[in-house]
Amino acid sequence: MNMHTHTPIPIADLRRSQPRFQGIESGHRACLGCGEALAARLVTEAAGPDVMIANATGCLEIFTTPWPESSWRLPWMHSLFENTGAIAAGMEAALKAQGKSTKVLAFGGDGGTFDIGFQSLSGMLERGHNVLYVCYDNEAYMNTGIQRSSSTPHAAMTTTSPVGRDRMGKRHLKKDILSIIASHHIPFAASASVAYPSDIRKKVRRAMEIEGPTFLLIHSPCPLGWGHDGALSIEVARLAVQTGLFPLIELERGELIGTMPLRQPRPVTDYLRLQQRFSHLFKDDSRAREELEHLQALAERNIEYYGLKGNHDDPCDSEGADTVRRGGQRWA
Amino acid sequence: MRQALEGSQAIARAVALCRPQVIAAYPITPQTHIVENIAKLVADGKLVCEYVSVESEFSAASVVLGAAVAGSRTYTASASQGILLMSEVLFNIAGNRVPIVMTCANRAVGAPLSIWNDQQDSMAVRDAGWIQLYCADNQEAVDTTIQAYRIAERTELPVMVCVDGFTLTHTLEPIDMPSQEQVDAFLPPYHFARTLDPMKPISLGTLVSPDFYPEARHSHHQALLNAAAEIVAADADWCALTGRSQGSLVQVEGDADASVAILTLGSVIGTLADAREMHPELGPVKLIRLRAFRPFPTETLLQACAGVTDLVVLERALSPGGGGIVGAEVKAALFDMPNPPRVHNFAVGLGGRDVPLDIYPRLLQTVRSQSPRPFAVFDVDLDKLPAEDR
Amino acid sequence: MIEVRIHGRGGQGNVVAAYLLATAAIDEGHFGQAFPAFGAERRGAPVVSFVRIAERTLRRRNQVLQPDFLIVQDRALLKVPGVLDGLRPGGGILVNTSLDAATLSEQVGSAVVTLPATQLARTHLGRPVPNTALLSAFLTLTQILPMDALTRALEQKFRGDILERNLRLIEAASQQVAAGQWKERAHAAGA
Amino acid sequence: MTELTRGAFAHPGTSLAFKTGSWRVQLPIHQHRPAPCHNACPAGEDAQAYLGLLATGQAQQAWEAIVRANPLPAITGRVCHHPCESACNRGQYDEAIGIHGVERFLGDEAIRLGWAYPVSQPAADARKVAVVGAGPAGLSAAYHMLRAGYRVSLFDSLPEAGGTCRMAIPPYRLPRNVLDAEVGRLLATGIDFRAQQQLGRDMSLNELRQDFGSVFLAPGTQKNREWSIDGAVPRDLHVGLDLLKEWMTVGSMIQATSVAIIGGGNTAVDMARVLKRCGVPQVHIITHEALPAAGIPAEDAMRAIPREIAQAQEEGVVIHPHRGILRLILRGERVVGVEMAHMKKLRRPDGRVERVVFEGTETVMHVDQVIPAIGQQVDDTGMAELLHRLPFFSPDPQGALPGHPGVFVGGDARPDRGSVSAAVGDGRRGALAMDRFQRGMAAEAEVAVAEVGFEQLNLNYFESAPRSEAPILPPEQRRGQEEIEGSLEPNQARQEAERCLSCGNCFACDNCWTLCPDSAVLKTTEQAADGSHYVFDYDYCKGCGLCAKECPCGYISMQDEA
Repeated sequence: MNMHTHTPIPIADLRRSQPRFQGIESGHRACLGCGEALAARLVTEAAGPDVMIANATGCLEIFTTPWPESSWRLPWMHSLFENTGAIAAGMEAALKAQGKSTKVLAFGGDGGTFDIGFQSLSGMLERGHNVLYVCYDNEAYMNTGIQRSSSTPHAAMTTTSPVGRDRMGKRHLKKDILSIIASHHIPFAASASVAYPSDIRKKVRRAMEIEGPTFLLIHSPCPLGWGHDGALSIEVARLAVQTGLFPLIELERGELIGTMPLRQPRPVTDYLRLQQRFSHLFKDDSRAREELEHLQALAERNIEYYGLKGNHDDPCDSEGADTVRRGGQRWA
Repeated sequence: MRQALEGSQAIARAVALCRPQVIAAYPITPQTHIVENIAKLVADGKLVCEYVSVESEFSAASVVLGAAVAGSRTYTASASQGILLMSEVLFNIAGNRVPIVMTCANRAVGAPLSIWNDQQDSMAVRDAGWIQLYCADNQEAVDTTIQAYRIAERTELPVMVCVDGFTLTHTLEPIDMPSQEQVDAFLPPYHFARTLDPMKPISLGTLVSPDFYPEARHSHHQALLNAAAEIVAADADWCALTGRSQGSLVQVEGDADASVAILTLGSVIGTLADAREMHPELGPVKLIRLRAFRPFPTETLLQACAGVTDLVVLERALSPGGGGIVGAEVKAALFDMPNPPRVHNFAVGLGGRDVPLDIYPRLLQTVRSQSPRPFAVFDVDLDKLPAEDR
Repeated sequence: MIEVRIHGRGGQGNVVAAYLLATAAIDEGHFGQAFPAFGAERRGAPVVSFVRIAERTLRRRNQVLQPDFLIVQDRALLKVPGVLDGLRPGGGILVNTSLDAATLSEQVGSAVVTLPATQLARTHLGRPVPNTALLSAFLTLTQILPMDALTRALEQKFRGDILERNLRLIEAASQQVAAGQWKERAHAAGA
Repeated sequence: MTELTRGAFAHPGTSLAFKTGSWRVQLPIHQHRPAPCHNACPAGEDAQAYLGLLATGQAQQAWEAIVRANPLPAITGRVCHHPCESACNRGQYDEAIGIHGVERFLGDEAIRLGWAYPVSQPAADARKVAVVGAGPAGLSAAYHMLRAGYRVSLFDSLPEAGGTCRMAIPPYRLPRNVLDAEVGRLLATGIDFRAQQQLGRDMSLNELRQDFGSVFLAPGTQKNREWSIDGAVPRDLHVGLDLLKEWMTVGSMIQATSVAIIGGGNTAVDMARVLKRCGVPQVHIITHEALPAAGIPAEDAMRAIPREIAQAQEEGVVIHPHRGILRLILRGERVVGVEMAHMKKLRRPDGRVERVVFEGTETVMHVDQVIPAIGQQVDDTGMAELLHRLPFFSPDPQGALPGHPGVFVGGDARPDRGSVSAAVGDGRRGALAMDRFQRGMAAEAEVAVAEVGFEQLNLNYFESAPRSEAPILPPEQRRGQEEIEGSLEPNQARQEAERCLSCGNCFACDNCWTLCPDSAVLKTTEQAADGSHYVFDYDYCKGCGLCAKECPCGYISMQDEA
């Protein structure tokens, strides 16, 4: 009973009449199951059409704008890898000078945010520009072929943190960027995950309402770089949250004001096992076992530090989680 | 109105007359007085604009780029290390064909550290795709800054107005400041055809494949060549409005029929001009100043060199291991002349070394006593170097 | 063309003095040019600035190596090597000191004019900033510009009480030196 | 020739020119697959479908979805053993959907509100078919033939239609007003019901075959099976089903103080419960089978509905599972006790299954009545030529009787039936087969489509929610004919419907639309041709499979590109 869809309405017309704002069109060249492509679409969808985007160098920029094509339906500019905060600040200053209310969004990957672009981001936040900065965190330099960044998790394998006789992947920890961002005392900073689209939309809408600098860190699986099937992108992202390795939190002026609780935290191995970048941790090796324990401890530290543990035995909490409803009515 | 103004102050006022909406700058000697003066104008309410105190030159250039594509006239200024820190953005601004005006308060580039004037910084970014105009004095700095906006916005190319650090920026001299009415008559409100707009949401800064990249570079090159006409027109129109011309692409003075000419860029021309007047006994000499270095004014330069047998190219920078930068470009331009002059290429006044009046007789003596030699730092004192470094 | 070299220390308003002098000249319809031999010096270190005044536009940018006049903002600077270098024959030296001219001339080995500018500044400004007093004395000595020109230059720079005090200061300073003492020398240089 | 734009700027949305669909090696398709509840329903109801309709507030459409398969939901909603609920995937997540409660609710609503069956009156010259036996199989067959446009005559030997539902199911399980109402409404759709017409007495099979294009036989099992223990039979032996019928029609019951009922089916359990209601102090059920419980294979457990067994135990019936009677202890010809022993079905090395009695487990129980309730067989009156002395008919899966064209059989007269729902299913399948026969077409076997298993669902998208339970009469209040299980409240029924995981069917949750990284899923309310609310835009779908993985319902599958 394989029923291919036969559509009386031309599909192009259907595409034009979708009941959501489409900030990024189809035809972009992201990999199959790209978490970043999805996250960016969700962000633009929630932000709406009255925005202007500064986009750092990275996959998102490359796969959306191979001239003469662009997937964007929003005014958008890519300048460089490390200046996105400043480009956005300039846009905002100009719009302010012109008396316009268009919101400026800045998009960067973890490389452009945690590492090379951190200075201009910090400057933008410090000066209080009315910009929503969104970091699509896929935990390595994917655009250049999977090199470690300061966002790469501990023990993950990348081409510059390879596994060998003397190494078990990345030796250092994932940089706690949210704490650093929050220390700028900005009105709103939060983490989110592609596995929880309603939560992303909610946080974007919240940031859109704030006049001032806001920051959103979105965990966006990279099937290529993490070594999982593209079909599993959401599953992997969800497990990152459910294990406590990627806590979803909200901070206002540096104060923790909300978390997505975990009623039944999953063991980190559930998350790690799905990804090639952690495959060396499942070998019969005492160092591997130690690193697994280390990662479990990091997850437990997050759960304790942010008070993630809920008190109900659901696999995840429905507050902010993406419980589906007949007819597409989700939470938030 | 003729006023006694410090160069930086005059430039700041000229910028304000152009009604920029977004200014971003990071302080660096010797650019600081310019941005301090602008900040004061903003603080006093004499200039209404967004003044963004960025955390680096890199961000300064980036902020003005963001602002320019978002529809605002912008301004920034820097020097030396700041120009080099900006350099990636400078290429990006130009490649995106965005009209931005920047002052480069020319300064040496470390190491060794030097805060004083030469032109190594702007020379280092000559390939960034910007228009570069070098000013001889502060009146020219004022007039060129205003002209730069019109040139930039008509050509969709960024313009770097190069002003010798300290030598001009920190010198007080009489300046005829144009009126707001004059500037408004000369410079229409900012317009950028590719302004980002939610109602017309285009994408800037795309990835261009090898199928089109050479065409993109060609068009950028062609745009700079075509900009020469706009530079000439801007100066002519400005002259019609104010009675002052600042020399268009190449300024020629002195003895029109001289067989010896000295070519230079920037403020050192003034010292040479005074020295020439002081030394009529040294014979007829033509003084040639490249006001525009990018686009390189080949045609005008060849006209200026007609009849010249010895051309001294005096520059304020060098390409170590290569030689003179301006010299090499001038020689290349002269190559097609039927009887090209001999070129004597020297660097002078590096890192703020004073260029005294007697440089003029010394240069002429050297030219007349020697056939051209390889590029040299003219005022070098080899005795100050260990033997192996001479 | 008159070339003046002003020696001072960081924080003494050395550049301001040069700018004021050039501004006064420009306002009087002359050509004036002032610039510092700028360094990375911090407060207290010796600094130099230059002024050129002429009847026609000067285009040179070189430093003043052979000044017609030296203005020295404190006596101790005389011990700094090179302060007196290049002074043209017959050039004038104005030194801020409470010593009398004869004593100091003897010490220096050339004729100097002295002015207790710091003392005067303390009296009239309440602060030991000698530069405007020295400029007043210089104009009084050379007569190259009317005192009004300095007054107008000060009016561009200062407002209110500070301006009033400065005006009183330059008035007092001008009375401490012999009017026209260097007039001939100045006239010769200008011509 | 494409011309370079200044600064290489690009126009919005122009990437649509780049058809990323060419990257695809697998493509997602919408595939409606049966939910386990659907496959498990003997009557062929698609519970998932009507739960979905009810969840969106379309109660009447939900009922119509039921009666497309089963015209007797008020009855089956009460008496069915609901294998749908055992099969329900949600049972592995928290608790199975209370499907029977929803079915019953909708059946009752239809009666209360008079919703019309989706049938139209047959043309006067429409072909005629006969149905013999007005139990659930016959009623179902008659109804489905009517829907197919035939004129239907329904014969029954009794004065009222209902068959087993009327004769063997006690009112506390199926109140007579419900039975009368639903059967009455069904007959009123235009079925020519001919009461008190006994095959072999009032008409012959040959007459029927002459008068009607085809005949559907649903005679049930009216003949008791022989029973003795080593040839011993008490003189005052009563058979379970007879006693039950007598109690239900006349209201009389034997007097005893201790009764042993032999058998593990619904009749045994109902008999036991009726005896308790009639005041017998000790009622025992002795069965070879096990008590139904998790982990016990269905073929090893008592065939009675587990819910009824549990209720019987609550009411004081004592059940002796895995027991066999070795000997009747008689005083004269009256029973005073039974000797029983533990026994179990064991698989022998040669594969045979054999009942083994365990020596040393013998016990004696004193009873004054032994009532066998070991099942019935078909009474071959008027049908001897079809049965050949066998206890049951052996038709093909669609009901056609081999060697007898135009004769179809369904209901308890088939072996391994024994439930109302199975009978209803036989009626529907038989009607389909008859229709094809009438039109000269070969019978078509129902193709079993693989159902959506628990592991094919994505349960991350569902919240745990407790099952809504109908009120149950406490054991001490269960007297007489009062119905034990109550009805769901309307909001409970709706809540229960909303708990449905919608296995194998799109319920428009927007997941695919929301999560497609390539925006290659388009949402459409108009184009629900395949039952979904979305279409794939194969021009752009890269075939990543994320939609299939994240579909909560298992409605999307990936297949290799041709």
